[in-house]
Amino acid sequence: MKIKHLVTGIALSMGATVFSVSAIAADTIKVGVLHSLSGTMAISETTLKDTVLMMVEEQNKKGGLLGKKLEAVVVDPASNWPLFAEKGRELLTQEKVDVIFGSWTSVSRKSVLPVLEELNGLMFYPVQYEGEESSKNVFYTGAAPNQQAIPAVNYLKDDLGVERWVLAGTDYVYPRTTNKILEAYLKANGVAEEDIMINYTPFGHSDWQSIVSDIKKFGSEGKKTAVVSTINGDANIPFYKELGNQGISAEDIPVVAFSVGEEELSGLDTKPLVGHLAAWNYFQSVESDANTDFIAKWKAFTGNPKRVTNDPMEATYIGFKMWTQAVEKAGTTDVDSVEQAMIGQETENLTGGMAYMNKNHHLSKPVLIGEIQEDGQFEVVWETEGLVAGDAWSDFLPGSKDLMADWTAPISCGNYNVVTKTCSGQTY
Amino acid sequence: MAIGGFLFSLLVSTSTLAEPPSTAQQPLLMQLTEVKLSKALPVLQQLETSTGADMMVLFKTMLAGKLYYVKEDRSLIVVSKEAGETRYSDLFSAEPRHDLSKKQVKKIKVNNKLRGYLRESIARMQLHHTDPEVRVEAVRSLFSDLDKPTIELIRTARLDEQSRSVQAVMDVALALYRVKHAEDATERLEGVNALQGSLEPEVRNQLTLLVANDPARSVRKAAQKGLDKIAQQAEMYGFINQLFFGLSLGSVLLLAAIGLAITFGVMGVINMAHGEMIMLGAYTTYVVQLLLPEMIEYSLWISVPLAFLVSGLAGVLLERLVIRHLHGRPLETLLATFGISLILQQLVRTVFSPLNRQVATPEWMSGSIEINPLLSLTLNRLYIIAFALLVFMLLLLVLKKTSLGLNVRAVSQNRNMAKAMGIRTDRVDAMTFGLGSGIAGIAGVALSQLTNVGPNLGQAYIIDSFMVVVFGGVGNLWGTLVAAFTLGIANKFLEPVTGAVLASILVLVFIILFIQKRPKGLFPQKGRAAE
Amino acid sequence: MSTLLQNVFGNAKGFARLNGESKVAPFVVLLLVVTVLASACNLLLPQDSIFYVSTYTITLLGKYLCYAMLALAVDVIWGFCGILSLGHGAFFALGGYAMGMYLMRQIGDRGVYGNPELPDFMVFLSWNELPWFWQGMDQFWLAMLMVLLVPGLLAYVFGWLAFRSRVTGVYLSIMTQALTYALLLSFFRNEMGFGGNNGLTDFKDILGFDLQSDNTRVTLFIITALMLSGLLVLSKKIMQTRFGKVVVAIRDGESRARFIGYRTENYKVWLFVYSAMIAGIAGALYVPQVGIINPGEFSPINSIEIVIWVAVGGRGTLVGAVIGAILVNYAKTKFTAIMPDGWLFALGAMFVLVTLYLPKGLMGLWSQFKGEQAVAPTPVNPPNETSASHNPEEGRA
Amino acid sequence: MSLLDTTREVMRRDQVWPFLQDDTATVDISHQVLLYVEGLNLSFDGFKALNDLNLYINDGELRCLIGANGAGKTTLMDVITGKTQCDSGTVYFGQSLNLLEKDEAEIAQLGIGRKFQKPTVFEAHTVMDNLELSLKSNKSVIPTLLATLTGEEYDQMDQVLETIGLKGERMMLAGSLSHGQKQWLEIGMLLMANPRLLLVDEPVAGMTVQEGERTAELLTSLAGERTVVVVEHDMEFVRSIARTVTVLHQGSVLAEGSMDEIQNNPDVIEVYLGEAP
Repeated sequence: MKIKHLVTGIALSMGATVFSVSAIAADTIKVGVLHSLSGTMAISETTLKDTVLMMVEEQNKKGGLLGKKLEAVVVDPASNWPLFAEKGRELLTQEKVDVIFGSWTSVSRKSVLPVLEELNGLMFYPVQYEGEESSKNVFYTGAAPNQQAIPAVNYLKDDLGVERWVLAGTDYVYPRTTNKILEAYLKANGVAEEDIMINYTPFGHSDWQSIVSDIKKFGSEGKKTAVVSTINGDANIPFYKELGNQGISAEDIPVVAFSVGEEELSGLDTKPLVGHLAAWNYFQSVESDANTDFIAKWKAFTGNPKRVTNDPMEATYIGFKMWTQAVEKAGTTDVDSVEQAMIGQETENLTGGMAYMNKNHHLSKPVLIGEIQEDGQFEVVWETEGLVAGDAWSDFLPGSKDLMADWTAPISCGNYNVVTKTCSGQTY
Repeated sequence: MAIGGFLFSLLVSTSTLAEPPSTAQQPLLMQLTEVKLSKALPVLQQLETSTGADMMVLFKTMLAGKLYYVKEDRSLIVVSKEAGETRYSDLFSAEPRHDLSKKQVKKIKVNNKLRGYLRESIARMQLHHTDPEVRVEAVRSLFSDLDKPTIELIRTARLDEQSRSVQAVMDVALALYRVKHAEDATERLEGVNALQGSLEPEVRNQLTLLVANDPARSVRKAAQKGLDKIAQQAEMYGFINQLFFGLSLGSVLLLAAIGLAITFGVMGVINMAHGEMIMLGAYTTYVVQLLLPEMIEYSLWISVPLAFLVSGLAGVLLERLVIRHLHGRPLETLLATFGISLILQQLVRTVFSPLNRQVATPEWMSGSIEINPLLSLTLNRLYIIAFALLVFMLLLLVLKKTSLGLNVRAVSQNRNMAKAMGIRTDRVDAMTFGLGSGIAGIAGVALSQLTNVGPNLGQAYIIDSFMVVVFGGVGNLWGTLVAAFTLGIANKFLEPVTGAVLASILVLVFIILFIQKRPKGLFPQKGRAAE
Repeated sequence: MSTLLQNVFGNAKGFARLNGESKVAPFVVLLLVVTVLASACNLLLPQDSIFYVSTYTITLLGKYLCYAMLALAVDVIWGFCGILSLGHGAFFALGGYAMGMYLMRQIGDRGVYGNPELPDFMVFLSWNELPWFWQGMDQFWLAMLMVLLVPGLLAYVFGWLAFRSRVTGVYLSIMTQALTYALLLSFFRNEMGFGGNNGLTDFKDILGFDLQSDNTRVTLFIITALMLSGLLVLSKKIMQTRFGKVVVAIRDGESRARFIGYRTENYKVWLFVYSAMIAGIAGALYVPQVGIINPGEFSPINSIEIVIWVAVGGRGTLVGAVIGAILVNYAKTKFTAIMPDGWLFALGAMFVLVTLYLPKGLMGLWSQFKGEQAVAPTPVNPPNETSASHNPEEGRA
Repeated sequence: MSLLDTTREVMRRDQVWPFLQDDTATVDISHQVLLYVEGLNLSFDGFKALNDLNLYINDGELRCLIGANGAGKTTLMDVITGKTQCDSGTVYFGQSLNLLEKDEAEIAQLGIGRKFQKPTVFEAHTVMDNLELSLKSNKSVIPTLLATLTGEEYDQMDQVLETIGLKGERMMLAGSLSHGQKQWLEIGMLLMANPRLLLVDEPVAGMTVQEGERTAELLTSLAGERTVVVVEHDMEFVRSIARTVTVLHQGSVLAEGSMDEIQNNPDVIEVYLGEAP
């Protein structure tokens, strides 16, 4: 008999989902959170989920938005890329959220993008990425390549006198694109072909012996050499360890990384990393009132005095602030109105100064370069004069140098070709 | 042969009492606490040339990132952490300052530019160090930046130098300078001839420049000859280097696979949770270091037996609770142990957080042995190769010489007969499984020195381990050894040609094809399978 | 719509007559009824009706059915022939990629770079022309042929090599795992020309129908359900022929089957090919419904998960595999929503408990309860499998 | 096979080229000898399982193979049926069919049936299905997929069921049969295949005395029309059926002859009967 009950139970519960009545709650504004809480990306993304929750809580303390309370709806796409599309659809159609904060990896963003465009959702994407995209439904608050990679290379070139370049990355789209842009940029700046070495390794690569030895050989040929690393996550520590073991110090061959932040360094033995560099728009060590305040709140919210803050958190913070401002300006959470109201919004950076939302849905932000210290924090050694505007389409790629994004009338297009004066391809 | 970890040799406890700074130095020191990071270099340069107290201790402390100042009076102090406790002491007198606390001091920051300068400056000061090896390193670190004052320093030092090896590097330095700056072609030619035989990268770069740019033909010819010689040497050492990389990768594969060679090869039990046994061993190392923070240097020696116990026990439990009930059903065993591996991974994630945990490398395993400027062998890899071979030998001994080994072999050959002979087969099974898992735990200790200690550690090695065991021939420990090193070396020789990703794909595809050609592996066990 | 309904029911009756006694027929009928109901409730009812089925649910169900098809593929070879493939995700993904390539080509100049020939990822890798293996993939018929051919061919080559050299049991399982792992690594490489880590996404339409419209989604869902039903019935029929009997005979005593004159390797290869093709079809239907295909589908852990779906449902029962896949995935959806961290514990426990206590899966329980005899294999494995992994000669050297 | 061997094989004068040969060629027994085994050698890790073994089986003969454990009886059968590759030697079926270059399935299709020591039947199949699978028929994939049982085949099945006494159990799963019944089913499967040569490994192990007698009867009746080679330990059984007995010892033939001759052979007494009279 048990089985029959089981079967009926399952049938009923499935039916319940199928025919569930979606409650239409008008008294709250729903904020969707689309970050992986399990799987490989959970390490990074859980922090961002908590950041959004903290911001929601704070906003509610201030009395909510448009007189309504904010309500966070958290789903778990489990680091599984197709699930991002599925969960995105769930947020937009079942939960009817007004905005989504989410995604970390490029592929997860690419996965959810068609859903956002189909259902006219609104998403804030808070991580540095490869660019080459501008969607009406997404605001990119992380750095585009020209806000991270190019300033870093400028610093190495101008301040450290680097002449030979190793572009080392994990084999996926962000490093590929970034390195392509950098290669074009360096060549445009007169660096010879043989002074650039490009290397790709798989995810989680741990045996760096040969590559580090190649870098060592490459760097011993007389010219000052630096490594521009787009190596992802897990592969970093063994890489730096091997550098240390083969006797390469940060003074000999500095490594500037775009994916190593405070979160990644927390709790690690930083000995082999000290002196190497990272380029971000935010460092926890930057002293400003806003930052001190933010760090204190974060530690209180997580109940952990050792928790660190990082760049994608700041990007989430800025995105959230701007969204609330835009909603207030538009007087509604309607996606189209908020999208238009977003453009031109300004919000204080945690590192001082104001961030500005451009017509291409990317931010103007300052760029900082920091040296890794023994305590896992960064010491700012260089920063750009003023703000750098995020560039959706790189000027250094042949396919995209004629493209630009402008979401205001009359162009209203994410990939407008300035030569042919057409908005290529877009169906929306 | 000099220890490559130059930095560390520099840092060995700051030297004894120094005299207090002179009046000329005082304001400079004060300035050091005030200037911005970007303006600190000139201050340091003035300090180096100033007379009075020896600035070596200041520079060394600063390079190590231990230089702080007291906010109140801007006096310089050293802050060091020993046995988890922060200690404060005066920079010049080395007297302890118990009155200070964390809030009263501030770090004097250093960046790469300063570190570079500090290192060179220390090298200049160390030209007269008592240890000839330090002197050699000092000269070598000056190679890249030979200016007139430095050359003068070296030239003077050369006059009193007694040690042959130091003389040799100093001569190289002088010749380098001569080649670069001498107006007269014959003088340059002499320099080039003096450089012959040196493998230093700077020498090669200088020769390359000469070949391209030198106006005198004779110099160009001599330089070309020198370059050819270096290239020949470089090729040979490059080969040795690759061989070493291959052996090192092979030893890692051997460590990861050898436990599996027992559970899979000898017992015929497929254990998908083998990787997690490795992971447990690595986490044991982490916990040992966490509990005994002042004993990092010895932590590995404690971890090895402990990891063996932890993983071994886990293995025995796994055998008793799950695998025993699935005897003779290999496919089901595979699935159940895979389930166990998922549970163990998640357990570690819950207990230790999903973040990678860092296991510190003891000093004696850091750095490398530099055979010559073209060939240096990293110490941690060397130790791990030796360790892998040691574990392999011990395991062979256990299987050949102990009663457990005898029982294991008996049971694996004919279970029923062994049972009839009074061998408690179920106990032997559990012990064998424990042994295999324990060795996986030991492998975990070794791997913690090379890679990230995280919940996915085991997964990264499981497929490779199976490949090694299957390739070598199941049930043959020597086969495992040969297979591990073959695959390691093949991988490393392919890598420069194809890139890391394609190399591992090619090796995988090769094994897949190989197994289909020879299903029993490299060293098959012939015989009539008992039906 | 009504003709469609008639067809569906008409077919179902036909099937029921064919397999009066089997469980496949009632299940297929149930499946088709649910499909039709859900589709009708999505298309015909207004959004605010309490019986409205959202498009989200339809896609979710469609995804489950694709997984069910994949489970069916694994059951055909594991349940009936004892070949435990830990690499079936590879065939699924290959089918998916074939479909993905077609959908990519359909985008045409609507991509962000507006290149009429090249997919976006090729433009930003600065490729100038379409690689040869992308040629012609804009033809639907060719793409569909590839959905079948590519997994089939890979299965044929792999199976031919493996089965002819009599690689069996756990060896074979590990080899299949290595195969999918090698493919995973390959597809991650951008040079391969399949979009690297990002895979293929941002599809616009299929055969001219807008992929984002409800009608297309429902149609895809119905096609999936029909395909699954068809494959279930076909598999059942195949297993009832003498071929099917030989296959089961190979599972229970391969050498015996050989000694009575069957070239077992041929049987295994063709069954493997059949199974790989089912997986390919499942992948091809999966991609337009979830909207992305990337190398993650090749990861070995995915392939092992398929096996547990089959084990939970009950191997060697066809229907059991389908039910197992739907149940486990439904549980996953629900479970991860409540306790994201707990899912792996649950999945792990499922592996252990099912193998230890429920070797015949839910279908086994069901038959036990009904007092029937299942065709499921006896828990004791055939001797040749044991001897393959267990080497009795160790130590003689 | 090396190039030289291949060339020799192609150039052999006693046959047409192998690829032109008809696979289903009838067995040429013009010299009354059905099976030639000559100079077989096989060693496992230095242990000589077969040592220059020569054996000739006449058409229609019933031959018993005896020998101590490890004498090479089962290994010999393995080589004949293609299960094990030998190191050197030749095995011919009739005048022209080289068994060493064929695999198990081909050998079985030529009409060599084998019964194992342990009964191996398909436990998840019914008795009927077991017999159906053993039918002499085209056993390649497509014909098997399309095969249906003809009336004649039904009749043959009925007949065999009668012979092996499993008529009442025809719809039972083979796994639920008793040990003896499984032995019989396996013999039944051999009969269904209508083989030319039957290799029977310890047919009466685990049978009652009556069952053993019936088996002996059956095997005797089969001889003449078919050729039967029986490996058996049970000397009573051997005595009851044997006409010619071959004694194997350490991988080669020690003696051959009638039961009486064998029993009086001093070598045999020393190595075999001496131990187990």
